[in-house]
Amino acid sequence: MERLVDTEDEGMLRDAARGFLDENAPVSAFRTNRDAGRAFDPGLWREMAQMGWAGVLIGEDHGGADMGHRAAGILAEEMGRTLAASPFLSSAVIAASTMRVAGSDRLSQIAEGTALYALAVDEGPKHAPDLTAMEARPEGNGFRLSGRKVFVADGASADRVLVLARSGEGEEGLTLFDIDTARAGLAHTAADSIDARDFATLDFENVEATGEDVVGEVGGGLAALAPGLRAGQAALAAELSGLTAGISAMTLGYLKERKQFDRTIGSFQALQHRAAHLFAEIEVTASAVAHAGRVLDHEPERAQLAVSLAKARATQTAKLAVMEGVQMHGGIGMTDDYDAGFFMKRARVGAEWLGDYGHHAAIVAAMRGL
Amino acid sequence: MERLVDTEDEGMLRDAARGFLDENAPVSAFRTNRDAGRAFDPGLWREMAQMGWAGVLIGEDHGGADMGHRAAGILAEEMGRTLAASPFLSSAVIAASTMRVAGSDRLSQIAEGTALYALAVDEGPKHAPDLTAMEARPEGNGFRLSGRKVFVADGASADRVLVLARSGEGEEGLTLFDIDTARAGLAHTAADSIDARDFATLDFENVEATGEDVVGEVGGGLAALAPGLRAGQAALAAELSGLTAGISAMTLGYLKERKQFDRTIGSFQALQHRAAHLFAEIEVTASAVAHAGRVLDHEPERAQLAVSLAKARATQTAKLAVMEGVQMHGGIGMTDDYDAGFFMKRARVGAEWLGDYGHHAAIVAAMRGL
Amino acid sequence: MPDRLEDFRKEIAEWIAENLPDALRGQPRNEDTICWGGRKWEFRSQAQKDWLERCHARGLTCPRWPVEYGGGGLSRNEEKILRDEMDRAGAPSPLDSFGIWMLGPALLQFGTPEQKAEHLPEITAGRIRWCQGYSEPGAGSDLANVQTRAEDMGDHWLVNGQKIWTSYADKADKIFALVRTDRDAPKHLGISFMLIDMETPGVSTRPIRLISGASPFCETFFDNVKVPKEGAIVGEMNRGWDVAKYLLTHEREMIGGGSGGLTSGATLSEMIGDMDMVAGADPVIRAQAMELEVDSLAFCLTMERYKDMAESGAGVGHASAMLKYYGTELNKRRQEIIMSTRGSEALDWGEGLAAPWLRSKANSIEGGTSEVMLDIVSKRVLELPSK
Amino acid sequence: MPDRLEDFRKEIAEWIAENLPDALRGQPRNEDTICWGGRKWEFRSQAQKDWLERCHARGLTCPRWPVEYGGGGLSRNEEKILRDEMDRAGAPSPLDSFGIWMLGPALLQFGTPEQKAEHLPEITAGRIRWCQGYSEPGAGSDLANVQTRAEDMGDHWLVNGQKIWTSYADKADKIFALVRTDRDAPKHLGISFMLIDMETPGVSTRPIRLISGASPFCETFFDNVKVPKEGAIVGEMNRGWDVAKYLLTHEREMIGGGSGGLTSGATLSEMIGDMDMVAGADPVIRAQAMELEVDSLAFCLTMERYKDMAESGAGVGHASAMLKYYGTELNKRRQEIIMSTRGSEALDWGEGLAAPWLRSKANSIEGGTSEVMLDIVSKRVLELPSK
Repeated sequence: MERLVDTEDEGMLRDAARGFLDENAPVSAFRTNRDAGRAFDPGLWREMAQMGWAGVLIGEDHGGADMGHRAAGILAEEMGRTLAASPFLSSAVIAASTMRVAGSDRLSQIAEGTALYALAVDEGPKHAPDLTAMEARPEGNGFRLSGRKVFVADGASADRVLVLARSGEGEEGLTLFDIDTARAGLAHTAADSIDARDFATLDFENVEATGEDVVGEVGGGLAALAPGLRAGQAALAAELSGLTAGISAMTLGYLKERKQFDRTIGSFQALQHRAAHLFAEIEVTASAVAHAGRVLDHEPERAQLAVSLAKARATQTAKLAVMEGVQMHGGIGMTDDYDAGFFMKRARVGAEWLGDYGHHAAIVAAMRGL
Repeated sequence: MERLVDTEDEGMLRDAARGFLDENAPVSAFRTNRDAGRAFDPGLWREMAQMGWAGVLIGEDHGGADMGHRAAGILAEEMGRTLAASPFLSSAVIAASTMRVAGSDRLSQIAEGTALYALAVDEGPKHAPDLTAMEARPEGNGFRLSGRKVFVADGASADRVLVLARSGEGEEGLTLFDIDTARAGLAHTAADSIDARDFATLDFENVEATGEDVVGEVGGGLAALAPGLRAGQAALAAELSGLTAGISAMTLGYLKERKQFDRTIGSFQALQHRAAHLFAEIEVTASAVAHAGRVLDHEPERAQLAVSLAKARATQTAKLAVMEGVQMHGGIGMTDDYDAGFFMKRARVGAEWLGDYGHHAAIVAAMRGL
Repeated sequence: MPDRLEDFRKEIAEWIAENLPDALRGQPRNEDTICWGGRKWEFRSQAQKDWLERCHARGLTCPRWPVEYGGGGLSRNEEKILRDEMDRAGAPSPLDSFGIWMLGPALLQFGTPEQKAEHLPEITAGRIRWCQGYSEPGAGSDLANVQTRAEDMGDHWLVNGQKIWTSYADKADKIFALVRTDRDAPKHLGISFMLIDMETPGVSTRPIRLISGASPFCETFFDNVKVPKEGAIVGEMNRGWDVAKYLLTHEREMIGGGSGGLTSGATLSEMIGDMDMVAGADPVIRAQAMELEVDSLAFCLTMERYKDMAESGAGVGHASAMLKYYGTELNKRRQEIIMSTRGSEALDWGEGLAAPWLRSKANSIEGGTSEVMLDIVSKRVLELPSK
Repeated sequence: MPDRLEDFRKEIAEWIAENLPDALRGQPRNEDTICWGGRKWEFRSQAQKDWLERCHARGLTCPRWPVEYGGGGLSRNEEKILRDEMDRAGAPSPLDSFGIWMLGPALLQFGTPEQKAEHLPEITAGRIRWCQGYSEPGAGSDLANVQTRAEDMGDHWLVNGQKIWTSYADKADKIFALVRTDRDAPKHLGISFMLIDMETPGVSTRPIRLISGASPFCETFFDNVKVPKEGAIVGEMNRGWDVAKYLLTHEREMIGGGSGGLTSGATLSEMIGDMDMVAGADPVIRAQAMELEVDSLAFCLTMERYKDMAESGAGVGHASAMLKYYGTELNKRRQEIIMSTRGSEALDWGEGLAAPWLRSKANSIEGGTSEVMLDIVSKRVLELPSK
């Protein structure tokens, strides 16, 4: 397995991504999107796709760049740093990883950036795939799907949706479907999400699904979903790690510049120690995030521990970073004119999406015998 | 109900107790006891009894001073401040409160300080009266007790022991007995406790108990124990609150005196903020402790929430205070020649005894509908 | 209790029973029911108007102020009884204002007889609404770093500069502001406490949008604003810092007591619902909620104990900074726990949970940051050395 | 990998297979198995003695030191291979000593040819055991505040003063100590790095008992100790601070890496047993244990990542202070959780849980306090300003 530091190729990818995003998707671009009520900028996504980002996890035979999960994490980190919004996680990471294992012929569309996917798993306020209740009622050679999915990222803008539904009892009773969002009986309601991105509630009423729509095996939904879910969790952890770097850099800059009581506030030891502690947490989290990417690339079947570790750590560190960021900025950090609040809101959404801290910490504890 | 501040009488009691303990039981006296392998100084206990402390919760008809639970808490606080070791909690608080409700004729001996009691409840590493397994097998007009009790405070030095045993199924199947520790079949093993006090394991092998030995009703053991347990928990919380005051005063003194880098270390802002935070925790805990005493005095039947709140808070604050105390003292605080370690060890014992943080926080949460 | 006080209780209870409009009884206290008064004020109802006028006539908008300014002239004990009886009857406060809370006390302490006669009756009657102009972009925690300057132009001051965090500046008639009247004096000196009419040409305001949404806060700009010298400065010229310091205590108590919301309103269990249902068996959230509940209850008792201490005459002094610190940090924890318990559901603005969560982040900034509170405790209460 | 290194690996693996006594294979590393050497050393077994002598003869007690002083003259890569093969064979370290870790590197960097020739061979052979004399009662975190003084008496130094926290001073043959040789110079100047034989009249030691029980630490007293001038000072006179600073880095790495014990030894689940059985369903302890496990694993990966960074030539610099801080705080948390999970059972000294718990409290003090580490990170890594 490669080391936990960036390889030369990864360093170049990171520099290129940073250069592109600083130029084309700085935080001010996120503000523009938000004020326009737009979850992401389709033009920006086209450019990302042209650079190969949409196909980062797709084999060259389907037109992908096949750079691997650590590379996908580096892209997610850089996007997190400037809060660049795009369908990257939903389509290029989650859907691509799922479909690749399932051997779908839609991979080339994903690699092109033309197929936008959403993942519809959760039905309650917490991530819990095994609690799926949505009905997949057998009918003829296929199924009829009925029920409600909530907190579906990119659910209002996606062309297709991966949806987990119950075709039988227990953990073996779940099936994953790949459904066109235009299909009859499927309706979406866009949420007014605090991070100004596209999250939606999807209502299924007797939506038709044929055998061709099944991803993987009937009853093997959790297994079919696992590669995509793990990849998404790792990439989301990377995004949060990048977000943390972004807000922290902003905060450190402020600490070095802002004067109160005739002193730079960064010279106050109480703030210094808190900043140093945050640095420690950031470094520790960065290791877990890099490690998750490496394990996904080299031992994907053993990646759950590494992925849950990364998501748990990244969630907590981002929370600390945004809270310290707003507090250390004082009043200005509370204003909407300033960017700090954007980081806080996205960190909260990232904390819940694909499993919160307790969800992943429990997985880590269980796998470690606690 | 009286206010949460000391009344005039209470202020006088506190001053008197402090004066007496500073003179007769400073921390150095605790060290002398420890080095001599003595859990407490019987002479000191006689003097305490003469001042009415042993009878603080006993009615005047039995020779007690009947000062109430807040007063008992003030005495416990002051004892905690100098780590004064005595049978106060076991005999004058727990046994006295239990026996008073049960109407025992041994109250006057407790008030005199001549009867030393221990409370034997726990059988595992955590406080859990309802999990009592010790057998009380009916025989003739009485019972035979068999089983093991652990973590029995003053268990090696007590003349009598209050022991909870199982005479039937479920919560209604527990009975409390008042047993002479010299009775046949009862053996004790003194623990080498980190706080150098008397904790013992008690082994019961077919120990005879007559109907006269039952405290309260057969099958009503939990109810019979409740007044004593609550009183003990509140007084232990008070002791921990006093202990916290003791180590914190020592730490603040050191912060004002110790010089490093040509500055008094108390001038470093990072330490100042931690000291100020500790002060806040101390003040918040002090309120909960005072309140528990007041509620026990005025609405004893509704005291559990107040008592558990006090014990939970006092446990956490003491832990913070001793950890900050040792860390802020640096190397010297780690040496046995210095007193800080004594506070840390007693705080740990006090954290476990009569229910740990989680035990009491769970009670608070349940009673508040969480 | 002395007979005189018992008589007062009876008398005031009867007065309330007769005068309090039924429509106002037991209303929740919020932006829709509060009466702020002022030139631009539009009463929410005839009942609100009646209640203000009746209370004012009886001196109950400012019960402890002297009768000559429209106050009630009540003693401390009488005021306590009044509050008890108002609470018992479910009566709303007839009038809230920064004039009552802040400018009034400052004028009573530092004002000239003319200033008192001019401003206090307007405040007690609810005719003039005041706002406070202390903070500036460069003067947050370091309030003494005031840059807004007032130049002496003979018969008037010429004021230029910018204030920030002026609550309701867009709705206020007048502002009491800290301005620099001596640019050469050391920081804390050279500042004066000045009264300025918001309708003076050159004064403008701009609302501040917070990360949690719309807010009552404004930026206030002074662009060559001419303030007549007569009665413009409260207290001594260049000693406005003394006035501000005196008032900071008032503000701190307001925020410390008010923001927690721990005793009033919904309990934590009501806010987060059934934990088993919502957050499952997650021990992390459960532990955090348990710890919060323990700390919240103990903090409520602490506010009570401090009140007892103050009332028993022992005084709490700078230790009140501890209450501000602890209460606001507690509220932030509370909001975090509500958000994580409610999960993805809470992430929609429409659910109404995100705004109070985000707003709570300001609790530990406004009215003196947590860091400033900890500095006060360590220096003034613990008396830790400065070097 | 170059052929030369592959050859070396084969050669060293064969050598170990031939020379490592079976009795030493796979032994746990602890006070009973470590070989410290020195005049007073009594070997635990013939095997221990044989292993030391064979390794010394092959230059493997100090593999990277020059061959002329009894070292192995190995390159960085060769040393890594040696360590791999030793680990693979379950071989113990043949010799541990402060001479190897600290004095040796100091002499190699700052020593005269005579000093190197005199001391290094004694260290590599395990004939002389050194201890370190830096800290004093008044010089803890502020190490430069050295008060032990050495007066120039012509042919010798006259040393008076007291050192504290000198590990194994009662078992050491010689001490390298910071002493003040110029009382008028500013603090960091005027200090020299001096070598003193512990058998010199006037040197005495007293063991320090810790709150956790017996310890290797001592106080060391110097009462009119005469130190011959020849070769007594390492580096420049009055510039001992430079030598000490150079070595502090070494010490920090030792403690940071060693104290955590997170990758080696028992896992948390082994230490606390079945949580359901022991602590019941207490969500507070459960949440703490889960959080600790998450942070511990991520910290292990961080040590690995930092090693990768160092090996890739990127360097970690002052950020290593972060590892010391985080690792020691983590270990304190770990010990706290073990204690609370095991409940009353852990409160008996005899259970063997209390001593490591109490001992862990020193982790964040020794080798630079957590506070000093945070200062280093904020000033050197984050480059926060000093005013």
